[in-house]
Amino acid sequence: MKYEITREPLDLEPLIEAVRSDACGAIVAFLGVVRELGDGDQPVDGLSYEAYPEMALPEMRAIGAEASRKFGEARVAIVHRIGDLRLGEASVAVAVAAPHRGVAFDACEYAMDELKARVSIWKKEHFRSGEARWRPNAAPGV
Amino acid sequence: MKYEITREPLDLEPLIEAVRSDACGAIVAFLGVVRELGDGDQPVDGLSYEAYPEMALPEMRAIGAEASRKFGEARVAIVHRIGDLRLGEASVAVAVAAPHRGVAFDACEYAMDELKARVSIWKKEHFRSGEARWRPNAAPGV
Amino acid sequence: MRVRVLAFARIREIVGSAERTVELAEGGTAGRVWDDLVREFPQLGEIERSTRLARNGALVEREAALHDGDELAFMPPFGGG
Amino acid sequence: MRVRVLAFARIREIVGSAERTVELAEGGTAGRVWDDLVREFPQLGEIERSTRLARNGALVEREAALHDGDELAFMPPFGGG
Repeated sequence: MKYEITREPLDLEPLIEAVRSDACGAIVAFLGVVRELGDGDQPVDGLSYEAYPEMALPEMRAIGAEASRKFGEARVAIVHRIGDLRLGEASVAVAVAAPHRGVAFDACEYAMDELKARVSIWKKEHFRSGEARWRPNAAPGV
Repeated sequence: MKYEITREPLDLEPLIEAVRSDACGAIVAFLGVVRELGDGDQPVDGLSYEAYPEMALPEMRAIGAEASRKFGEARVAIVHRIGDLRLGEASVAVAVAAPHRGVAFDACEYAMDELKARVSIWKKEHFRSGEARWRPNAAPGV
Repeated sequence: MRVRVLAFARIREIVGSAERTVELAEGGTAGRVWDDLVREFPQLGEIERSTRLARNGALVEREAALHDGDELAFMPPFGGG
Repeated sequence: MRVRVLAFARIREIVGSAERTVELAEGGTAGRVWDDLVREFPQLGEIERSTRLARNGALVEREAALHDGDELAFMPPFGGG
């Protein structure tokens, strides 16, 4: 439906518009947001994201198509932001529309799990202390 | 955080603003939307919702508090629209913020399941044929 | 004593109004008010089994005692969401 | 033959640039290019086990053969989301 890697702040509305249809009674949206305590539990000022878009975008599309196939009729949109993000800003937005809510929740969660495992995007944590560190995602199931 | 029954069109943004916090890295939002084929698989023109707000609102708050307790630190907002809704319009919006996404998805799905089972709101389906019918929610697990 | 009776959705449509005030003798129960209503609107009999009763905003059984000024609601199965 | 080499995240920082072009003999593999890079930047040795290789946008093993004009990417574990 809509797959993008962008340097601009994320907006959920256009994603929801991209997935909605008369057949869909449920829309589930996910926003990943920069939080104060990063994965490492050291106070974070911001994050920076870097992507290999030529590889990341096709993978995002593949994940959306899989989610659609696995969770019948789900319509999926995924946008990831790159560049420097401050506390509270959204790094990723996923929207899923489906006839029923169970399917929409499952497809949205699936898309996020797969995105973290398979999409060629990297995150650097900038700590309040001034230090910085590349932070890989935890292995699936951890 | 924010619990309302309203006759106005629903907007996700203020709900997301109501639940976000520096400690939360994940926001999950749900929109229930009027779809063409209602639960009864007859083409629907629109729905009308009716509430007993003095009973529904405290129950919505209770569900939010339970979700927060069960799924550690989740912040929950629930708004339900009543009155006449056309195809594509949203009847209910739920937003959940939590430190991690698993918790946010679980809390949002929990809130919707409980809302359907416990909140004193009723829905009438208006079919394209001109007929209309009050439509109860399916029993949990059906 | 006087009790305010609220009817919702299908029940409201059968009864023809969302709200009425009823007089009943001390010691009256929620079930008693419902039975009177079914007598007046026999069509309610069809949905009796699925109807829920609430007194002052909390679900109660038919046996629940009423007091002057109580608000009693008759509710079909919920359909929110 | 000539191959375009892309380095990301920590690898990019160690190498000091996001992109370079390398010359290598016919029959060269992805692993061969990586080994040359580790020789030039020994710090890469620490993260060798977790580094993934992609040829023209698809993950490949070290043994993958390269062809003139290929794009070869060296990638640390992903951190998107």
